[in-house]
Amino acid sequence: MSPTQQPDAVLSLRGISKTFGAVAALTDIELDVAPHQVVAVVGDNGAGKSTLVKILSGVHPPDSGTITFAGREVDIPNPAAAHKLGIATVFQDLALCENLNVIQNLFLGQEIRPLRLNDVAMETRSWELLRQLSAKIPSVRVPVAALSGGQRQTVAIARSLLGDPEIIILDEPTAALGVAQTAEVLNLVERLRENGLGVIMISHNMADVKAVADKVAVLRLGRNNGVFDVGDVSAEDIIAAITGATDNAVARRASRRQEGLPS
Amino acid sequence: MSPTQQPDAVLSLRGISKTFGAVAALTDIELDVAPHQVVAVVGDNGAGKSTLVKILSGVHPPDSGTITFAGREVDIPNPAAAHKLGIATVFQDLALCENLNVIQNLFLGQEIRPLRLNDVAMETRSWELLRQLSAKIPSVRVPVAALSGGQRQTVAIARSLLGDPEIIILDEPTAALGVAQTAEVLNLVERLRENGLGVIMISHNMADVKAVADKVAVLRLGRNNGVFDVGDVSAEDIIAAITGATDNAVARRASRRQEGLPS
Amino acid sequence: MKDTVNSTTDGTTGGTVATDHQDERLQRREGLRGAFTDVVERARGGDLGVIPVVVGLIVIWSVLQILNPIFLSSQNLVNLTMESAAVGVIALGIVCVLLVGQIDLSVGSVSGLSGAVLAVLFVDQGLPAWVAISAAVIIGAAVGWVYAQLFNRFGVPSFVITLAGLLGFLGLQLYVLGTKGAINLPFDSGLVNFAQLAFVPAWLSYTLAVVAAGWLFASGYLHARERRKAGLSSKSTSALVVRSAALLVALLFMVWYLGQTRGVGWMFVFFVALVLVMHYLLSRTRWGRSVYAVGGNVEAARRAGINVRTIYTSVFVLCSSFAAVGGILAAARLAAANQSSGGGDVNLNAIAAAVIGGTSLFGGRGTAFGALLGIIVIQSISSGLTLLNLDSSIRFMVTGAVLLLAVVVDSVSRRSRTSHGRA
Amino acid sequence: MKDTVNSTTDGTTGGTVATDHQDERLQRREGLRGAFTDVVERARGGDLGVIPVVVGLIVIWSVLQILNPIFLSSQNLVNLTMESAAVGVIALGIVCVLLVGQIDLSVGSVSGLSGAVLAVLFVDQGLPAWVAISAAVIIGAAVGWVYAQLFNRFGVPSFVITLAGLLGFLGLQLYVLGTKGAINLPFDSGLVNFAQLAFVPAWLSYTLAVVAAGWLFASGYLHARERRKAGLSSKSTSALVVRSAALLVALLFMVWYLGQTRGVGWMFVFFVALVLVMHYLLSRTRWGRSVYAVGGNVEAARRAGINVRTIYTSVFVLCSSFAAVGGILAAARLAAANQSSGGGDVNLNAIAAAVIGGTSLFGGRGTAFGALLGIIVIQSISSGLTLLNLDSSIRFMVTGAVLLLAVVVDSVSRRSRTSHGRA
Amino acid sequence: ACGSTGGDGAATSGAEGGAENAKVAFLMPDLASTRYEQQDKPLFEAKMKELCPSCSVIYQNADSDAAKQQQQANSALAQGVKAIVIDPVDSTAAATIVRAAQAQQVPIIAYDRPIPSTPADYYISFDNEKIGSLIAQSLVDHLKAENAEGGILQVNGSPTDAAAGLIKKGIHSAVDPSGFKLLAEYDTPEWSPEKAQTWVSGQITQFGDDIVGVVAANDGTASGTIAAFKAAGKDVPPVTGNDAEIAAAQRIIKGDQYNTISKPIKIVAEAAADVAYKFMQGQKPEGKDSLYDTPSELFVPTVVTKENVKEVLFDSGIMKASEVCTGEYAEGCAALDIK
Ligand SMILES: Nc1ncnc2c1ncn2[C@@H]1O[C@H](COP(=O)(O)OP(=O)(O)OP(=O)(O)O)[C@@H](O)[C@H]1O
Ligand SMILES: Nc1ncnc2c1ncn2[C@@H]1O[C@H](COP(=O)(O)OP(=O)(O)OP(=O)(O)O)[C@@H](O)[C@H]1O
Ligand SMILES: [Mg+2]
Ligand SMILES: [Mg+2]
Repeated sequence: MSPTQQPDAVLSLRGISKTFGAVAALTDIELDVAPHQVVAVVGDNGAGKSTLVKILSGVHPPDSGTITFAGREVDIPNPAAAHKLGIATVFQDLALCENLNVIQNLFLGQEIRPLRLNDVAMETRSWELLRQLSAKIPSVRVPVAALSGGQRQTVAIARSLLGDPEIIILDEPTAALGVAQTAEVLNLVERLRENGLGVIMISHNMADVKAVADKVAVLRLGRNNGVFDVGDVSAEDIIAAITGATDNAVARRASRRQEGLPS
Repeated sequence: MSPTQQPDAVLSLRGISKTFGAVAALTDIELDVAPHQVVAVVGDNGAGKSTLVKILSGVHPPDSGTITFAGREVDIPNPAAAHKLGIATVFQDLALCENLNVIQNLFLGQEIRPLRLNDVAMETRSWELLRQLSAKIPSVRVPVAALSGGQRQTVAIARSLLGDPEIIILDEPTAALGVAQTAEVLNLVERLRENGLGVIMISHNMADVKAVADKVAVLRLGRNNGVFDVGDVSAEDIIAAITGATDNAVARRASRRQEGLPS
Repeated sequence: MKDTVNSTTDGTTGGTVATDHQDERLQRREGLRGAFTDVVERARGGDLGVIPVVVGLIVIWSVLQILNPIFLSSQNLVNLTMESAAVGVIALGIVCVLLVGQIDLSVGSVSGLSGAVLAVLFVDQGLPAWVAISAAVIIGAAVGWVYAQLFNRFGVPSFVITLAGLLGFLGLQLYVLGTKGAINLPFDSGLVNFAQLAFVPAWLSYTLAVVAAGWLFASGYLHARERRKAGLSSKSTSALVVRSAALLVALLFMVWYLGQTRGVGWMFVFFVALVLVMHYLLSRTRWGRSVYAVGGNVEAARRAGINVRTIYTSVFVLCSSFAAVGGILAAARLAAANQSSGGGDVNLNAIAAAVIGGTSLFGGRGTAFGALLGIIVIQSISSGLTLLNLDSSIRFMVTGAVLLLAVVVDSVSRRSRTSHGRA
Repeated sequence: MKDTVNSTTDGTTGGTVATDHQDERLQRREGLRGAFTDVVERARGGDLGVIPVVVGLIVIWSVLQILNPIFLSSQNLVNLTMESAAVGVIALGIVCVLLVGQIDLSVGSVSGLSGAVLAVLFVDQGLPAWVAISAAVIIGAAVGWVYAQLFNRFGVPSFVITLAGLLGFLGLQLYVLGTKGAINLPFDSGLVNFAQLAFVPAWLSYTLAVVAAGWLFASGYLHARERRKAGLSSKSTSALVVRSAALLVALLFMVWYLGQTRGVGWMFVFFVALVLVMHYLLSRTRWGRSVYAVGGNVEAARRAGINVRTIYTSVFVLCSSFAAVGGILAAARLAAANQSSGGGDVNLNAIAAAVIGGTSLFGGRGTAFGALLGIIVIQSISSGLTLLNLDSSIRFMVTGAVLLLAVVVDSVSRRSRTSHGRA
Repeated sequence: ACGSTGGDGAATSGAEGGAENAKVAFLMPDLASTRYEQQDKPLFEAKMKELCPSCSVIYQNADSDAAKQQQQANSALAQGVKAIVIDPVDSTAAATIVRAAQAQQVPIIAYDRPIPSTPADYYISFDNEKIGSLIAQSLVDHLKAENAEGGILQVNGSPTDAAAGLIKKGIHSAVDPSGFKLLAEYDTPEWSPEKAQTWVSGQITQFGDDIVGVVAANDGTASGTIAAFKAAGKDVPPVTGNDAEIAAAQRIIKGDQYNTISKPIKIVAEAAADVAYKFMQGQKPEGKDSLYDTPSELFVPTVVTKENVKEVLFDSGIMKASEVCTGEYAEGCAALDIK
């Protein structure tokens, strides 16, 4: 094991790189996640956050680097392997089957009673999960194609709660959610942490990050750009690390508005 | 013209309803947008915001109700008609062609020199637009399928700026954007307003709404639930209108956090 | 994990309003009336399942009956059922491959090969029928397995793999038949008898009809009770009674009418039984779910942890095996295996049956019943036109026109779907 | 609007680094060396365009040449080119419909019908050739227009529409030919001459080869200059020189080698010219962009304001018209139109050529050159096997195997695509 | 004029090359009938081997596709054949092939089906139209002898096959004046037995016991016809056939099929080899006849019924009892004294 690895980490990445054609999406990434810990991964658009998520969940194999899970070096060649390790993921593009309905999507690959599906049990459980996330879905028997963006995102999040994961990865889970749903998801993340899971959360919303994360890892142009304890940094510092400059569009906009330009 | 219509509105909706199967997505919606005005439409997930956008941009025909544009009652049977009226839209699902590259998507349907495409001019202009939105796109010659979520959203926004619209509709334009890109989009919205356009912006982010909007229209379960001048209301009031209660998940979460529960 | 999630369930379920009917935007419908409104509403919304195909079928049946009054005679309908079975079974396999968004162009050749193998083993080699049949089916399954390997390992488009298979197995069929070219199956063998002369006795047909209707009612009733117990909305008992009674009447009428001449053929019963089994597998098992998921969005299915390769393999194997079974039935029905078995338009008819039955060529949409209805549409057209004494040229044109008619009816009734936003 | 947007452009373009190479994650490559690295990199990433098909072609050419040394003889290659033209033109139309994600199963029948119409008008009615040709092509276009109407208005799947067309127009073909069944085209007519005996004079062939290479260089050079002026990266002149020289050598060699016997047929030149025209239309016009967009995501295309129906109409009309042109060429090549013209495997070959050439059956991916390469693969296999003295059964099997071989080579070299995340 | 040009050309090339190590192309039209691969090809090859041990035969089958046959002829020419024996898919369209061959001074022999529009160098056949009339006439005579009353069904060959058209014409020439009503007729797409079965099933529904006989244009469609009657639970009326397949012989022996027709394929194939070899040697054989301006030799096929099946098919050695008299057919064979 690498000397820099946190002793209590359940998941550790070392030297992960990934290239797509001529674009180096990730270069030499390190990341540690411990149980009872929420790690926020932040970064600009195209910084490589989702690529990192996809590597952890077996969607893409990394070009180089090692992944250590629960003390063992592992290989995650496909998503089934990630599931087996106990890594559940909510993808940014949700990865739902539009032709299937909400129940079918929720239980995809983990149906109750595989040889004679128990749809009553599945429907009951679906409503439970969705209620809990304050989802405003009128019917769970419509194909996902007919849902609104936020409704879909709720379905994707609900799905990751089935099964019994040790690590949950949320790639911009609240991007399309309403204010109430966002609050519920943040509550959920806190509950997950209390239950001893490791959570990786990707977000562009500094308020959410500051509210629930323990550690913030910043990616910039595919490279590590610092890991902070959330108590030690201000939102401005994080933004500076993300954009690579203290004089950035956000700061300029903020100061302009303070100078009293028309709102 | 309906008596309640704002005299200076460029776009007015009256009594718009839309049903999908057994679900009444919109019931009797009213909305007015004037030039030099940013109207934020807010509402819970599944409240019908995107359905409203789709009706305005000709994607779905409304079941009933009238649309008045620049004083004339109009029919928007298909997206081409909306384009012709001068309504440009950024859809929540972006509506990009994944097999085409960034330039091809940007100029889709409005290519320069239709009979012998001028790709040099199109590429130059693409870079201009993307720079301006602080997009971090390494190459504009890769298929959109290879872009990150935020990069795609930037492309969709850039596309709506081509042509010469009178109304721009942005359906959750900043959902996937990084902090810098979000700031640029908000700047852009302000510039558009200064240039005399009417802007309809849908957002779940109250800070953004408060920052750029002039008016806030709230939808709840497919019905109008109040239109506010942005100066007159607090974020809490808007959230109460959205969720239909002052005792909502957001308020509860906020108070819990103030009481010092573990963060 | 489960505890976490359950800890905040607020226990409001099971109140007066069913859990799944609590959203205030839903128009509520209950009882028989509600079921009816529901059908009308779904019809307007274009969400009709197989109803449009049935309407199309009724239209062309009427047309053909007007053109020749023998068409709807009992004897001709018996022929129709018997002639549907072989290609129908093949179409059932095609439905499966189309569901995952792939195609198999070689079902005709494989069915021909299977017939040839059967005939050679059974007649030339004198092996027992069950050995010959098993061998033929196993060869079919092996073909599908090879396709799946090529598809999974090399990513060759299934169109090209199975096009190569079409040619290759046609060659193998000719090779197996050897210099003889055609082999007669003995008319008194059980196999030929099964395909030509074995009809279900009247009492058994009626019993089966009653059992089917009773089973529909019983399973529906139990399901509804279970749902009610779980606090979910459920079909009203009266609606169930109406449905079951309708099925009963339809089946009894069919049995009675076909019974006017020869009755219901065992081969047709076999085909319908296969359809029911496939319907169960596709709609009530994890495997079926996975098939639809792979067809709808293969990457999403993969990310959900489904072993996509296994699904492709199972589907290709199933399709080729069904093609082999279809080939056996066709050989039995003809009482011969020859060089042109499985050639001609077997491929196109099987694929067309699946597509007409509502299966999408792009994957993720379709049902086993679609194969049944589709093949009946196709065989009706073909059978209806054999009763008209037409020149080939005219016959081809009329066939094309009637086919189009059937499908336009279908599509028009589905049409509203788009305007209701379910494109 | 424009002002708004431009007002903040910060004018950093046109610096030392080209605008499109400024992202620091991009590995920069310049000059000849860069172009080469680029190709290698793209090959590893699986983004190879038509190279895999060419590799597949080389493999099967080698195999066939080993099996019979006459295969690569000049005379046989001349035959090959002439035999590719008719179905190749049809495949060109198929590429278009596949690009929008639809299919046309009736190209065979339409080509047969067109040949029949041509023969009847030209021979039986004694009309001038151009009238007969125009009539045949117009009928083809009309067929496509009807398909498009049915597709646009009723939403009938194109598979079924064109299946009905397959039957209907086969009937019409038989009807047009009447009891005669076959009509000879006079051997001394210009049409037959064009398809059988008209070869490009040697001097002209060489000139055309030089012009083509020169044009490639000139257009590439001008384009690069324009890009440099706009501050964008551009191909280096040396890379351009290498490419043009390679094309020149290849063309000159081909002209010289075919010139050893009869030379390059005008019909083949006509086919290649059509390919070039279609390539231009698909890649350099708004219409072509719209075709790809509709095939990639029809809803997105519609929302971008593209008139999707017009695109479908244009594509169906184009495909049927090409089928008609192909039928005319086939009739001219055979010097006859008969009942079986356009039957047999014309449909499958045309679709297979498009698919082998890299066109996706799901729409949005493919090129006009794919049709050219695909048909050459198919005709090579067919021609190579006619040189082997095989039983039909063995021939079919070998054809299937060789086809598979060609495509597996192609797919394997494309394979890395998925592992590089471009699934 | 063309014929003589071709002849001259052949003479020249023959004088140059002789016939040693020469190649000859044997181009057959389809797989719908099994005879081409089963009988014509081996017989032709055997005779050729006998005449010229060092010569080789290039065999091709066009699978009912005229364009493919053209391709096959072109590739044969590219391989430098010294003669082409062709059974054209389409008699009309084959004109191109004749022209192409004659342009390269390769003699071309029409086999089985004529090429009327552009005379070949030789024509060897039995005539398809005649076959049609023979099988139909035999059936009609049989029905008359039985005093049958009712009508006849006619199952023709493929609507896109020129040979089927000729047979159809022949059948009509016998059936139309026979006094039996032609109830219905059908052009079977691709000669498909299944299609024939479907169609006949429909006609049984329609005409019931009015059907006293069926003229089927080949043995495959005959098998479909017979299966249709069996499946309808009816007695099988007399059904004709054509091609004398083994399966047909079995059915005749068992009494399911009334007749088939045995073409003296051995004689014809060997005659073709003979003529081809003469051309290859540079000679110009005289025809016994002249048809379509072509020197021709025509042979007469024999109708086979239960009465003469032993004599025509077995005593002549065309078929072996061991192949035919398997399983359920042994009894019938014994009754007819076929060993
Ligand atoms: N499949 C792919 N093929 C090629 N390039 C890709 C692919 N996926 C991602 N990339 C590139 O890799 C880079 C990182 O993308 P990634 O999706 O990881 O960004 P991200 O950090 O998630 O951004 P966002 O905040 O916008 O979601 C981008 O430049 C993108 O263009
Ligand atoms: N094509 C459709 N078919 C059927 N129902 C639909 C369709 N589109 C939307 N709906 C339903 O209409 C309601 C409103 O959806 P809409 O997309 O307008 O919500 P939204 O306000 O945009 O929500 P979000 O904030 O999640 O984007 C939802 O309940 C959704 O399920
Ligand atoms: Mg991302
Ligand atoms: Mg929305």
